[in-house]
Amino acid sequence: MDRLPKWADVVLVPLVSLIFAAAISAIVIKAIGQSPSEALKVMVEGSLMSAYGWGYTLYYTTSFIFTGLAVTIAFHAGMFNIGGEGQAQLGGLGVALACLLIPWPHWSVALLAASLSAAAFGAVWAAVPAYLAARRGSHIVITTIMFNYIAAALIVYLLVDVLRPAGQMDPATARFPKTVSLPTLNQIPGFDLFFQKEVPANVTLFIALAAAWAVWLILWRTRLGYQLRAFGKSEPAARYAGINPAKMIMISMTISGALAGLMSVNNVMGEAERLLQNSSEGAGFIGIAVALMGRNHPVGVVLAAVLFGFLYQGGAELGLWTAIPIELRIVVQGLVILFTGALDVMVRMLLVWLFSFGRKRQVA
Amino acid sequence: DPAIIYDLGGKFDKSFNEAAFNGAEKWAKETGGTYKELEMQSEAQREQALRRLAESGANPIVMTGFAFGDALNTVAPDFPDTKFAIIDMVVEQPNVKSVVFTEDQGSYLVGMMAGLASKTGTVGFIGGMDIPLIRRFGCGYAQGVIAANPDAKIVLNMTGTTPAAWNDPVKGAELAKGQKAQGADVIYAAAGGTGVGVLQAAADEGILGIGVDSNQNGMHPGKILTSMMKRVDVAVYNAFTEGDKLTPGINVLDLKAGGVDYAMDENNASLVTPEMKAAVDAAAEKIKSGELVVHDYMSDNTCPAATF
Amino acid sequence: MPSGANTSGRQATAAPFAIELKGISKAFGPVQANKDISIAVPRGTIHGIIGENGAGKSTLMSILYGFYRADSGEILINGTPTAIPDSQSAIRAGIGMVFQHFKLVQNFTVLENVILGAEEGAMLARSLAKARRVLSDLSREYELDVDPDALIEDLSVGHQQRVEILKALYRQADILILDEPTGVLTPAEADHLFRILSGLRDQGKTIILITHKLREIMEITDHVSVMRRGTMVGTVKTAETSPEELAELMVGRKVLLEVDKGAPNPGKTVLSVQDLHVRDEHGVERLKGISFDIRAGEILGIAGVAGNGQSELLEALGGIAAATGRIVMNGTDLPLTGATANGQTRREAGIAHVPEDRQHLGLIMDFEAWENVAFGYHNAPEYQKNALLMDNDALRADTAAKMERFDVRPPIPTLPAKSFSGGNQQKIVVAREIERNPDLLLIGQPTRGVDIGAIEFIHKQIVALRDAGKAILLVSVELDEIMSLSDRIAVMFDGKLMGFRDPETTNERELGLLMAGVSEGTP
Amino acid sequence: MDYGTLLQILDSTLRLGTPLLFACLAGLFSERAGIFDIGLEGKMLMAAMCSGAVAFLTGSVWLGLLAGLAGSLVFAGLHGVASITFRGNQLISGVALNFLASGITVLVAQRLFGQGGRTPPLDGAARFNEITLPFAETLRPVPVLGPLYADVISGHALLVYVAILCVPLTWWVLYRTRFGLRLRAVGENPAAVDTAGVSVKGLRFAAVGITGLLCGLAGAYMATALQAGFGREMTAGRGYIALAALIFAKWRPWQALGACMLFGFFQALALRPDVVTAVVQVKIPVPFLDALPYILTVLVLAGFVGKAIPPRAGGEPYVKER
Ligand SMILES: Nc1ncnc2c1ncn2[C@@H]1O[C@H](COP(=O)(O)OP(=O)(O)OP(=O)(O)O)[C@@H](O)[C@H]1O
Ligand SMILES: Nc1ncnc2c1ncn2[C@@H]1O[C@H](COP(=O)(O)OP(=O)(O)OP(=O)(O)O)[C@@H](O)[C@H]1O
Ligand SMILES: [Mg+2]
Ligand SMILES: [Mg+2]
Repeated sequence: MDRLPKWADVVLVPLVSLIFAAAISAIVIKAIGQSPSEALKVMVEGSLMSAYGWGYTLYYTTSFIFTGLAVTIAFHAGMFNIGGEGQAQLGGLGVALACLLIPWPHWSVALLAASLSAAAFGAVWAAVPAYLAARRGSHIVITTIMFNYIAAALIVYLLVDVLRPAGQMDPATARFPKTVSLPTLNQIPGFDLFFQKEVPANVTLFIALAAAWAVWLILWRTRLGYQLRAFGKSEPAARYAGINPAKMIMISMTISGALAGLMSVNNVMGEAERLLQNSSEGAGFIGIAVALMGRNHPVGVVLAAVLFGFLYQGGAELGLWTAIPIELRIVVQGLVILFTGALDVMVRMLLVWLFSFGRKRQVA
Repeated sequence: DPAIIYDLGGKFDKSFNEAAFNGAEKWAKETGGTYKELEMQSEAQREQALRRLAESGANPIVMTGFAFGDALNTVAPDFPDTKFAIIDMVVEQPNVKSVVFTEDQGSYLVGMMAGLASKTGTVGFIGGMDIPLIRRFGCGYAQGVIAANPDAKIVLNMTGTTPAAWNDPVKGAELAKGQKAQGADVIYAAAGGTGVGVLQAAADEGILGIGVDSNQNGMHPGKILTSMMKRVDVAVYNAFTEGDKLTPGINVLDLKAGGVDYAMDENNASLVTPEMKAAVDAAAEKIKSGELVVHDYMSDNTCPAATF
Repeated sequence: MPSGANTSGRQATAAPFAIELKGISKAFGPVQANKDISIAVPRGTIHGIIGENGAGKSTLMSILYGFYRADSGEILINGTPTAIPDSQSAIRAGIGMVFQHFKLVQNFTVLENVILGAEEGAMLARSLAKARRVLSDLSREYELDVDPDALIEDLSVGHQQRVEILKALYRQADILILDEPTGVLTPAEADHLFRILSGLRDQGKTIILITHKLREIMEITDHVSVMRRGTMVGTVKTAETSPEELAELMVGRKVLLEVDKGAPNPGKTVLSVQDLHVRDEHGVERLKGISFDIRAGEILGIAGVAGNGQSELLEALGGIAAATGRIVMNGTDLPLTGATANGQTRREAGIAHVPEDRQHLGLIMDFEAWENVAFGYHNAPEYQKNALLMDNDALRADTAAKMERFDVRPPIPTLPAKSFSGGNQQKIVVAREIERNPDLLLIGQPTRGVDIGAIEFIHKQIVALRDAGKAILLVSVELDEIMSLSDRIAVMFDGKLMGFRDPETTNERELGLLMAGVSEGTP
Repeated sequence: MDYGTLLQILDSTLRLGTPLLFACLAGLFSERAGIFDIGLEGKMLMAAMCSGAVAFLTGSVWLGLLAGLAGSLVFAGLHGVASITFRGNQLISGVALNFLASGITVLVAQRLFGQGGRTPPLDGAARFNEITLPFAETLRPVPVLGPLYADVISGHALLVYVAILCVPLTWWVLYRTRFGLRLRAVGENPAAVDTAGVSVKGLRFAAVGITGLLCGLAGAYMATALQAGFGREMTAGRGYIALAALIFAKWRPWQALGACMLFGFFQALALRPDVVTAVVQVKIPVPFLDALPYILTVLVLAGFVGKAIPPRAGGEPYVKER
C-alpha cells in the first residue's frame, strides 16, 4: 500500500474519521425523526456559545484529558487499558478518603493530598491486572474490564455499608468540608472576567494540562518513555535491548491507572464534593475514543478531549431541550472509536486513493 | 414554565415516575401550559440538571425522589428566586417544598387485602432499594397482612442497595419466582421499574401481584389484586398549579388527605370480594379517624410485624 | 493406487512440458520482483532455481501457486494455458507446494492436516478413513512414513516436511514445488528428502526445487535456472554446468569470497562458557551443555544447520534467554537467570550483540534511525542530558556520524528503520554494536539478506575488530562465511558442540558430517 | 437450605445461564476462527432491542426472533468488515460496537415507543412462554427426581432447550464436520487454510455470522423469554461474563456449558442473599455476590484454575506473507 504524507496521517486521518462519524450520527438523528442541523445548533449553543456552556465543556474536557492520557500512555507500551472506568472510581475513593479523614486547613493542601491519594488508588487498581498480565499472562483487556465491575461492586459496598453517614438514604459519602472546595474557574482571578456564574470547571483543568505536558515529556524525552515505546512496538526487541517487559507492563499500567484515578479530583472533589456511585460516568471509556482520536499524542488528546467535552455537554443539552435522547453521545463515541480505531485502514485506503487520484490528474 | 425531573427509573416506569408524569400531563392538558422535563441518566448528573433547569428560568422545579435531596440542598441557595418541590424527602430550605406521603397507611390497606386474598397464608413483599423509605412500605404492608390474618407468613426481599435496584426487572422476576417457591401467592412490589418484572412473573406463575405508586391493575388484568396508589401525580399537579407561588415547607399527604389509597377498577373487580372491600374500607376509616395507628418504620427504624 | 491412476490420466494429454511460464512480470510498488520471466519444465524432471536473496524466486513460485497474480505473462500447464487466480486453481491444475515455512496446523494430527481443504463431503469420518488408506499407500511407495495420528507439534522438522509433501501428493499433485526445503534439514535428512524426490521423479512427477546450495543443485536436478534481480539469467542442463559457472551467473561477476585477513594474535581468555543449558518456553532442552572459551583477538565461528541451538546460545549469552551453567566474562561470572540476567547487564559487561533477526530483535522498525542507534544503549551516559532527560540532539549527531562511517544510505537519521533496505538496516545494527568497541561481539548471520558489497564491508569491520584485540563469536549457517572469517570453528548439532576445527586444516565435507551429528571419534 | 430452595436456585440458574450459554457458544465460533470478539455484549443488546420491538409491534415472538437475529447479524457483519476485510484491531472494533449498540438501542426504542428507551411489556404470543415437559406433573411425586424434573428441567421457555441443544450441535459441527475442521484450522494457522485453497475470509465471515446468529438468540431470549420486553442496558455485562466463561471452558463446547451454568449459578445466588447467609452462616455483602463471577473470571484468567491457551491466530488479522 502506498504511504501517506505525514501531515495527512496526523491531521487528515482523524479528521476524515470524524467526518464519517458525524455523517452517520446525522443519519441516525434523521432516522429517529429529528433534525441534525437543529441538534447541532443546540449542541453548539449549549456548549460553546456561552461562558456557562464552556464552563461545562471544560469540566468534561478535564476529565477526558486524564482518561485519554491514561489510555495513551498504556497504549504506547502496547497495553490496551479498558479499565480506566474502574481506576477512576477507585481514584474517587482516594479523593473521598483524603478529603473526609483529614481536616485540611486549605484547599491547596487538600488538592495535593487528594491528587496523590487519587493517583495512588487508581494506580493500585491498575497494578493488579498489570501484575497478572506481567507474571501470569492474563489478557489485560479482559482483566481490566472485570476490574471495572469489581470496582463498581466495591464502591457500592463501601458507600452502602461503610461510608454512608447514618440517616442518609442515597449511597454516597458525606459532603466534603467547605475548606476543601476547589476554586471553580469563575473564582479564579482573570478567568472570572469570562466566567461570571458558578461553573463546574475548576482548577483541576490546569493539573490536566500539566499532566498532558508531563506525559509528553515522559514518552518522548525520558529513558523511561523510550523504553515504554520500544517495548510497545516489539516485545522481543525490548528483551534483546535489556528492557524488562514485566517492568514495562507494571510501570505503564501504574501510570495509566494513576492518570485515570486523577480524573476523580475533577469530578469528585471539584464538582460533586462527595463520592457518589458511578461517579466517573463513563469517562474512563471515553478515554479510549479520546486517545484514538488524538492519535495517542498528548496534544491530540487535549484537542480530542475538548471535542468530547463539547460532545458531552452538547449531548446533555440535547437531552435537556430536544427529544433526542442523551444516548446519542454514546453513539457518536462508538462511531469515533470504530472509525479511528478499527476502520483506520479503510480511512487510510480511501485517502491514499484520493491522493493518487489527485496525482494522476496533475500528471494528465 | 414549570419543570420536572424524573429519577433514574425514567418517566415510563409504570410506577413512581410515571405517576409524576401523569400529574404533569394532567396539568398541561387542563391549563394548556407547557413544561420542561428531564430524565436522570446517572447519579452524578443530578446537580447539573438542577442547575441547568434553574439557569434556564424554569420555575417551579419539581423532582421525584429522595436522591435529589443532597443536590437540592446545595443548589437551592444559589437560586433563591426559584421555587423547588421535592417528593419523598425533606429538604429544609426557604424556597423548597417537601412533599412526603404516608406509605405505611396505604401499604397497610393493600396488606390487609393480601392477607384476605391469600389461600396459602403466605404473602410476599419485594422492595426496591433497601432504604428506610421502602422499609416503611414493607412494614405497613406486614401490619395489614397480620391484621387480616394473624397466622400469615410474610416473605420479604429487597432488590438491592443502590438506585439500580429501581430498574432491575430480571431480578424482580427471579425474586418473585423465589417467593412463589416459598409458598407466597400474593406479592406486593414496591420497587419502581423492578416491579414490572415482579408483576410479570406473578402473572406468569399464576399468582397475584400488588402494584405500587400508580394504578397498575391494568398491566395484567385479573392478575393484579390491587395497587397501592401514592398520589405523586397529585403532588406534581398541585406544585405546577401553584406555580412560582409554591409554598415552601413540609407537606404530608396521608390517607385522609387522599395522598395514598388502594386501587379498585374493572381489572381487579373479580378478585376483590365485597367482604374484602368492606373490611379494608373499614380499616381505612379507622386510620383516617386516628382510631387505628399504623406504625411508621421511619419513626424509630423498627417494625412490629416484620424483620428486615 | 490413486496418485498413480491420476498421473496416467494426465499423461494422456501428453505435452512436452509440464509447466511453461511465458513473460511473467510482477511488481510490488516500485520493486520489480519478476521481469519478463520465461521457463519451461519438462515432465518427469527435477528443475532447480537458484538466485541471491530477493532475486524473485519465491515470488515466481507464488504466482505459479496462485498466491500472487502476475501483472503480465502466461502460464501453461501440460501445454494448456491455465489461469491460476488462487491456490484452489493451482491445486486443481495438479500443482502442490511445500513452503519454506510450513503451513501446518500445529495442534492437528497429520491426518487432519492432510485432508484440510481436500475433504470428501461435509462429514469428516469418511475423509479421515480414506486419507488413512491413501497415506499408508503413499508412505510405502515413497519412504514417506509418518504416524498419521501424531500431532504436528510433536514431529521433528524433517517429518513435518514429509507431511507437507504428503499433503501435496494426497491432492494428487503432478507438479511439486519446494521452496528452500533443505535450509532446516540436517545433511542426512536432506539426503533422505532427495531420495524421496528421486522416487517421485521416477513416478513421472515434475519437481521444482528452489535452493541456495549449489551442491544440492548439482546432486539432484536435471536442469537449473538462474535468477538475478528479478530477471531470468538463463537455464542450463545440470550435467553440462559447474558450480563456478552457476555462481557467476547468479551474482553477475566472478565470485571470490575470500576475506582478506591476517593471522590471528589471540590474547587472554575473554569469555568462558561452561556446561551451558537452555530450555525453551515449552521446557524442551535446546542447549544441552556447551563449553568453550574465546580469547581476545580471536573469531570463533559456530557452524551448523539452523535450529540446532545456535540461536539459543546467542540469546543466553546476550541475556535474552535464561540458562543454567556458567558464563564467565573477563573473569567474572554473569548472572544467567533472574532480573539481572538481561541485555543491559551484558552490555555493561562489555558484550555487544548483533542478533540473527535484525527486523524482530535488533531494530524497532517504526523507530527512526537515531532512536535505533540508542537501542540497548539508551542508558549510556553520553546520551543523557541530565538525570531525567535523554539528549536527543546528541543522539542524532552521533547517528549521523555513524551513518557516515558505515556508509548507510540514505544517511538520514530521522528516517524510520523500515524505510531502509535490508542491507542498510543491517549496517545500522552493526555500526551500533561495533562502535561500542565491545570486549566481545556476538554476531549472528551477519550477512543474511545482504548484498555482496555490504557483505565485504561488514566482514572487514568484523576482522578489524578482531585485529583491535576483541573477541568475536560468529554464528552463521553459511559455511563459506564461517570458513573464511573464523580463526577457530565449532560445529553445533542438536544443542551440543560436535568439536572444534581449524579452518586451515578442515574442509566442507568434514564440517558437513559434523553438522549432521557424525562425530568421527572426536569428543 | 432445603431441597425446595435448591431446586428454585437451580431453576433460576438454568434461566440465567441460558443467555450466557448462547453468547459463549457465539464467542466460541468466532474465536475458534481467530476473530476475537468482545462485542458479544453489543450484539446481544441489539438483538434484544430488535426482537422486543418487533415482537411488540407484530405480536409475534417468531418475527421478533427473526428481527433479533437480523439486528445481531448486522453488528456481526460490521465487526467482520472491520476485522477481516480491513484488518482492523479486533478489540477496538468490539469495544466500538458495544458503545454503538448501547446508544443506538435506546435511540431506536425511544423513537418507536417513547418510553424512555424501553419497549412496552410483551405478553401472550409476543413472548416465548414456558413449556411444561410431558409428565412433569405426573412424575412430581417421585422422590427427589420428580420435583427436579418438574421444577428445574421442565417449565422453561423454548430457547432454554435450544441453548442446551446447541452444545452437542456445536461439538458435532466443530469436531465432526468439514466446516468445523476448517474453522478450527483457520483460528490456529490461517496460512495453512489459505495454501490448502480454502478462503480464509470466507471461513471467518461464516464464523462471525454464526456468532451473530447465536448472539441474536441470546438477545432475543433476554427480551422475549427471560423478560417481557427490552430495557436499556438490559444485558448488563453478560457478554463479558460469557467471554470469561469461554476462557474458563478453554474454547470447548461441553466445558462452555459447565462454565456458563456455573456463572448462572452465581448470578442466581446473588439474587438470594438470604439463602447464602443461611448456608454460610455469615452475612455476605450483596455487592460481593454480584462481583463473584467477575472475581472468578480474573482468577481463571490468571491461570489459577489452569492455563487457558487461546487459538493461536486469535486476534491477528490474516495478511498473506511471502
Ligand atoms: N509482498 C511483497 N510486497 C512487497 N515486496 C515484495 C513482496 N514480496 C516480495 N517482494 C520483493 O520482491 C523481491 C523478490 O522477493 P522474493 O521473495 O521473490 O525473493 P527470493 O528470490 O525468494 O529471495 P530469498 O532467497 O531471500 O527467499 C524482493 O525485493 C522483495 O523485497
Ligand atoms: N517500506 C519502505 N518505505 C520507504 N522506502 C522504502 C521501503 N522499503 C524500501 N524502501 C526504499 O527502497 C529502496 C530499495 O529497497 P530494497 O529493500 O529493495 O533494496 P535492496 O536493493 O534490496 O537493497 P539491499 O541490498 O541493501 O538490501 C531503499 O533505498 C529503501 O530506502
Ligand atoms: Mg524466497
Ligand atoms: Mg534487500
